[in-house]
Amino acid sequence: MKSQNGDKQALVTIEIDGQKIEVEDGSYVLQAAQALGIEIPTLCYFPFTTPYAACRVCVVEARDGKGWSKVVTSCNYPAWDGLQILTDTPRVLNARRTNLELLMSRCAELPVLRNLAGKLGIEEPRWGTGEDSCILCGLCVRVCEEIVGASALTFASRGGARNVTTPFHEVSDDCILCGSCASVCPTGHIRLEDQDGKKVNLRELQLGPNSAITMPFRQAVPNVPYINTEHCIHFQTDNCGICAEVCPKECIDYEQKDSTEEFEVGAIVMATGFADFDPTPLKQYGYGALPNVISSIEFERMNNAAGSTGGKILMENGETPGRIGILHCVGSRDDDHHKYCSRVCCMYALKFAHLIKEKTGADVYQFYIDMRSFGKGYEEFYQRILDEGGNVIRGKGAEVVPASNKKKHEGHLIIKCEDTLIGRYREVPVDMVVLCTALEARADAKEMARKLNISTGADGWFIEQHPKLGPVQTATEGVFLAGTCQGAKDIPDTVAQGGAAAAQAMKLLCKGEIMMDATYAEIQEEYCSGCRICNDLCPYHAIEFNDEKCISVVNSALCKACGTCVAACPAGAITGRHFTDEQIYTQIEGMLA
Amino acid sequence: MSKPKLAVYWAASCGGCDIAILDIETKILEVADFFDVVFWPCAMDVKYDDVRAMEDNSITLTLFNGAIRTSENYELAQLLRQKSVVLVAFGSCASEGCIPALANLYDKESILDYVYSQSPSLAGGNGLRPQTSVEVEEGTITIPEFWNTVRTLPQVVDVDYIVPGCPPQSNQIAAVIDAVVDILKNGKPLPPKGTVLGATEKTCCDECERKKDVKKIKSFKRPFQQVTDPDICLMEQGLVCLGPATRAGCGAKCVSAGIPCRGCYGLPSNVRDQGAKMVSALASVIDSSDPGEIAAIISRIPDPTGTFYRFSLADSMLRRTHR
Amino acid sequence: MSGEAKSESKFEPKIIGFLCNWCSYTGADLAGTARLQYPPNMMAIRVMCSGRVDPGFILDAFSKGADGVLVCGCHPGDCHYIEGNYKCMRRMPLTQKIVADFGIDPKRVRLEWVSASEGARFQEVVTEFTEQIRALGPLQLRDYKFEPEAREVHHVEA
Amino acid sequence: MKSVVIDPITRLEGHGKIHLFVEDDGTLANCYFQIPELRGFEKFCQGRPVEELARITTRICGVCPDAHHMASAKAADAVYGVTIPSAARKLRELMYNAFYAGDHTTHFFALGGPDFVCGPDAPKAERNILGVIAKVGVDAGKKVIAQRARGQRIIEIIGGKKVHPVTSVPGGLTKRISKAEQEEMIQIGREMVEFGQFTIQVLNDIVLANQAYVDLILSDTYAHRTYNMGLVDENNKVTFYDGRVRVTDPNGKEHALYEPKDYLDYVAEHVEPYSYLKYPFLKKVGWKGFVDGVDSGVYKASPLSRLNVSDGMATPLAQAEYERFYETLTGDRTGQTPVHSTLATHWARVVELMFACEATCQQAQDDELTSEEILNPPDGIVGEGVGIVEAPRGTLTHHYKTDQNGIVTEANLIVGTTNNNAPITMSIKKAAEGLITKGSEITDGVLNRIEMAFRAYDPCFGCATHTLPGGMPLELIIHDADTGEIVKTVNRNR
Repeated sequence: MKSQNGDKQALVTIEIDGQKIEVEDGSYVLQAAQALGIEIPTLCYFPFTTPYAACRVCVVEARDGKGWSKVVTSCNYPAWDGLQILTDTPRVLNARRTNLELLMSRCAELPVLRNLAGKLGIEEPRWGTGEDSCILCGLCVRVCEEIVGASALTFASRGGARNVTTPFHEVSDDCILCGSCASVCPTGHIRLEDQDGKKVNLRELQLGPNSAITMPFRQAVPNVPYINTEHCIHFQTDNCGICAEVCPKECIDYEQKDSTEEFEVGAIVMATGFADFDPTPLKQYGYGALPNVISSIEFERMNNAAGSTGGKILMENGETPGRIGILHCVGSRDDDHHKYCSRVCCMYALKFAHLIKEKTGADVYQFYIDMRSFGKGYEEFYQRILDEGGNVIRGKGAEVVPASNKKKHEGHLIIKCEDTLIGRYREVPVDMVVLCTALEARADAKEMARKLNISTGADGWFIEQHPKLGPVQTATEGVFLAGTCQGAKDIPDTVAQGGAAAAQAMKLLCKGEIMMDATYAEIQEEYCSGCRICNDLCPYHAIEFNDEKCISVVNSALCKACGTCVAACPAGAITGRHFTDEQIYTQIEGMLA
Repeated sequence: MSKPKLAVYWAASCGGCDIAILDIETKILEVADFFDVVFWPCAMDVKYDDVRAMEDNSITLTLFNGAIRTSENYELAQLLRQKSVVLVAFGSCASEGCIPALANLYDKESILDYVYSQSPSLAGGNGLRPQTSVEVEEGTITIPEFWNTVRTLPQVVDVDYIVPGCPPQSNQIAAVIDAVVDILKNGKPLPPKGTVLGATEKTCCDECERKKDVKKIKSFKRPFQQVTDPDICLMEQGLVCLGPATRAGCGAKCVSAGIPCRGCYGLPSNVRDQGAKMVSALASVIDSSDPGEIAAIISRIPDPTGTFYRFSLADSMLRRTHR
Repeated sequence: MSGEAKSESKFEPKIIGFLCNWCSYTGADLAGTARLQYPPNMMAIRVMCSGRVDPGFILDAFSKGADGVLVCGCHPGDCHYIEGNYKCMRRMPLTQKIVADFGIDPKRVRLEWVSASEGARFQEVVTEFTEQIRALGPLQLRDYKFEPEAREVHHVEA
Repeated sequence: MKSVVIDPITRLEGHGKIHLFVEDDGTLANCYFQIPELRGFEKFCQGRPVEELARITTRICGVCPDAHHMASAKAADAVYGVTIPSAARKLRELMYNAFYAGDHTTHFFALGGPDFVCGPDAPKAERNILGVIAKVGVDAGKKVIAQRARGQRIIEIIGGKKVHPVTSVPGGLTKRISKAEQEEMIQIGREMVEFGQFTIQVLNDIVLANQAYVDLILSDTYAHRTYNMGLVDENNKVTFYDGRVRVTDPNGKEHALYEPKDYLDYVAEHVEPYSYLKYPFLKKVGWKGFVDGVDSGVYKASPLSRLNVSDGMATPLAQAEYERFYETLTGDRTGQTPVHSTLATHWARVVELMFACEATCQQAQDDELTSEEILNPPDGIVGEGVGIVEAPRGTLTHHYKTDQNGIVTEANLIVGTTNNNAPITMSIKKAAEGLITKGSEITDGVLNRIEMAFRAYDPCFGCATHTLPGGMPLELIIHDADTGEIVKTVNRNR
């Protein structure tokens, strides 16, 4: 904890409400009290900034035990040896009430003040009730200056007109939009808004603010927090560093850098997964433009107890939605985007419906092309959802528009679609729309494929050696595929394929040797003179140059027997097994004989 | 016992092969000592009748250089085959046609026409052309027929061994002679028929001292267009070099002197057509995948056929122009 | 077959086709299973990749009596071996230059891209090429083989 | 009438054939000299890149590839209108002189030598290099072999390859010379000069000491009063690699002095139907048939003619020998009076050999030889060029025309021996007339003397006809023209 002036002080003994405690000479009474677990109300105290004693509700009575006594603000009253503090004498409580009432005369309706007033037994403040929401504690100003180091906020004017603002009441270029001021403001007076193209940093998905240091999610492996450097104040201004100060194990290391490690392995299992289709281009659904239009993964996140809302299903205004629409096949089964079916959406959409009912009782509307409930127990689950009263509409959602006249029950958004079962155009009002976005191949899949000399299909998924005979093998011996990097699939299939891939890899490792395809190229040492023409021709980098012998060598484990090097070898030193010159010339002769 | 008999004959050749034999220097005296040289027109006087008179297979070893260009060359080839136990196609002309076989890119008529009707220094073209048989007032005089196609020795008679090179390098000739002496003196077994003597199974690159790296050719250059780096592979410097598709044995003399190989030591054992193989190799390392750019890069190779088949045209798969 | 006389009317060209295993050969297969008729003049030789095709194969085919040579590979970018077909693409123009210098019409050599799914295209290519070769007529290799008896032998006196 | 065929002729590089018609009474009716082969280099040079011709035309002749390499390189320089760096020029010239030193040695001792070292009437078995060695001693024989090796070694150092050098390209050379290599060449140069002096010694002791031979030289049998042609430097001294072509008439008066590029104004070629080899003649004088004299365009281009057209040699020892040569044969040491005796060519060759050795020795010492500046890559292109060097067997002309890409569209070659085609024919006829007379017995000696007539030219019909040479035995067949049956066969056996 910070003491008044950083450096170490001699220890002194003070007594708070009869309990003795040793503290650094000059450290503040409030800190000592908090250490003893004695509650002293405060609004403007923040342990990392200089105490300012602005709100004055932290007053206590100080005595020397020899008759001297005085009411002081505990947040900035330094401890001295023999000091005695009393936190709930009538004199103290009186002072607190008076101070609180004075604050309320400025801004009465703040929950935080009302709350405190209740505790102190104040019915109505004596000097009227103000409408303001800022108690002028200036904590925001101090944080912005002392911690963020931006000094983008300041007090302006005097007396009644005094207020906290940015210089000249304009959006400040010094402001780094870190949101610290908002997060420390005791009254919620400061709100974050996007303005003049300045975007407020740090939203988790579309779901509102989050801190720059955070756990990825509850089940994350490794389950440790990470710093989002582009949003962390320290990485922008070199200030703050609060996390490092509070970490008892001193785990925070701002100097840490990414590093590349090399491993020698006998087999590689590719389980690089999929990427989530970005629905922004589908303007008709208003993703990113309309409030409460979120993607399925965002909904999952919201649902997660560890997520941004702690598992509550909420709209942006914090209310619970009454009607939720779920649009299937967003980006899937769509000629303009992905022709394939993403295979998982139907089922998780049904799961959403179930969870929503469970958590909020809201009405759920599913808009689907076909309900694909293949697989064990899936169809049964579908029936169950129908029994639970989930609404399913066969017809792809055509458009999502804001509701024109907001009568309460009508919700905020309208989903337009054609119900192909009843053959009617429908507009369904909802509060929230969930888009079941497609699974797609990762952007870097091609690059990875090149690295491992395996190939990707037109849609970017890695291609297996053979759909039936080599479903987890690849064109490269020893490289296997597991899960959605090979194609969209659900968890059971992914787990099954992962098992198969692992088994294949184990097979290699246990045997300690690999069975080769019999067709590959060989370089006959006695004929190779190391001209190195073949070296760069092999797409699989199977040809290496042996510097001592000055000859090229084919690594038959990598060779795929295309024969390009065989045709190119000017010395005829390379033989393409099963497609030798001898064989081909003989065929030519035979055919023309 | 009598000495083994040696014959050296030049058919359609430039004489370079014989000079190369003389270049084995004092070793030539050993040869004269070990062999009974029965026939060597360039060095001594002997006539056909002597050869005809010999028993079949009475000549132990015949080194036959020169290509088959006229019926006369052909007749000598047949005669020497008949008289020799071992007939060796000696040098590039005999084994693959060599540079004079570039004549196969034209036909007899166009050659005669140019030399006797077009050539700029001709005195007012009296239209005269040499004839195989001419009537002069005193009688008839003849000259042999000029063939339409240059042939290699193996194409017209059965050949036992080949000594490549234009000309074969003296050190290689010396080595071959040593080997022969060893066989004759110490009864060493003959190498299998068709063996290439005085060369190795590797290619020119094996003897080339230049540093070689992977090859990516963006543009071809001609030998005089740049001062080449003496230590780096000529092909990597954009020059068309046939070294990779040429049998080793010459000592890579040309390339080490900064001149790209043109393939005089002939094709390696596993190659059937030197030019085609070089086309395949060279084109493969062109650094482009755009048809237009590829065409542009290739157009920078002047006279591909005359280059890739500089020495091997007569022995190539297509042998001559078929226009 | 040098100089072998064939009457133009019923001249049936001999064509050697080099088909890559993954695209063109499969394409040919497809043409077959789809019962797509194409001329029997083309005799197919399967290679794993068009990159395996050595210009020597083409020259050899001509020297042994082929009237045309067709090389088929995967479309650029679709090569099963990533870029084997590009190597073929680089060799072909130079090969055609050489062929032309030997007095053979370069139109007798053709490179085509046929994918495994293009049975119909394969049929098209083969038919069209066969007709082109038919139009060019038989390839006559002049003075190719050595025929000593055909020559007036010059006798040295004595 | 009887028909006599000498086919072919030996101890020359190439292929020649002599056809004699003899009257029944044994006198000569007529004589035809034929070159029975051709291969058309000029034709297939078309379509080749001009820079490659320096390595293609070498295959015209494996005996003097260096001459073709140089002429071709110079023509190609001209085609690209480029001046080569002086270091490159010096290297080329050094290599060329070294080549001369070797080539003249070969001819003097191995080809022509037997005729006079051993003597014209020596037993045929001795009339070859071995006979020469026997006469001059085995050590001398080894000296000769060593001398050839020296020439070849310098060619290898500068030209990259002993037979068929490769390093000349338009703009200069592709191979630099190391200090060590120069040291070696300097040493070789010194040894060459010693050998040159040794050769002169042999000439004195064996040839000039032989009155019979001297008489032969002076005899009219082998004399032709023709024009002479040769390359001269700015001081009208004999030069081989580069210079202007000088032509003098039978009386030694200058007929022409021209730059290589103008050769077509001075030289033309005549065709006879019975030989593949054309007959060059002086255009301005004209073709009058196989006759000599001021009015006949026939000219010689040989060591002898080079001495005749020049005002001397550029090196001391050679100059001394030059003066002795003329003093002995014409009494005029300045050499203004030309020598016409064909057989004097051998002596002239020795003079040139001496010069070549001295020149090699001098030029090998030049500091500039090891310079890095050996190639001056051309930028533009002229599209036409003529290159002339003095080949051992006569003035060698390469003339190319190319397209803008440097691809040859036309090539014309007038090669060393070709120049002497007519004189050789005349020499043979004259010799035959002198030797085949009424009732005379045609002996091997007769044949040999006929051969000597042209052997003096050191003819290389390989070059001359751009044919593929094939030296063959000499034989003389006399058969009855009417019945065709063989009357008599004379031939050289060993």
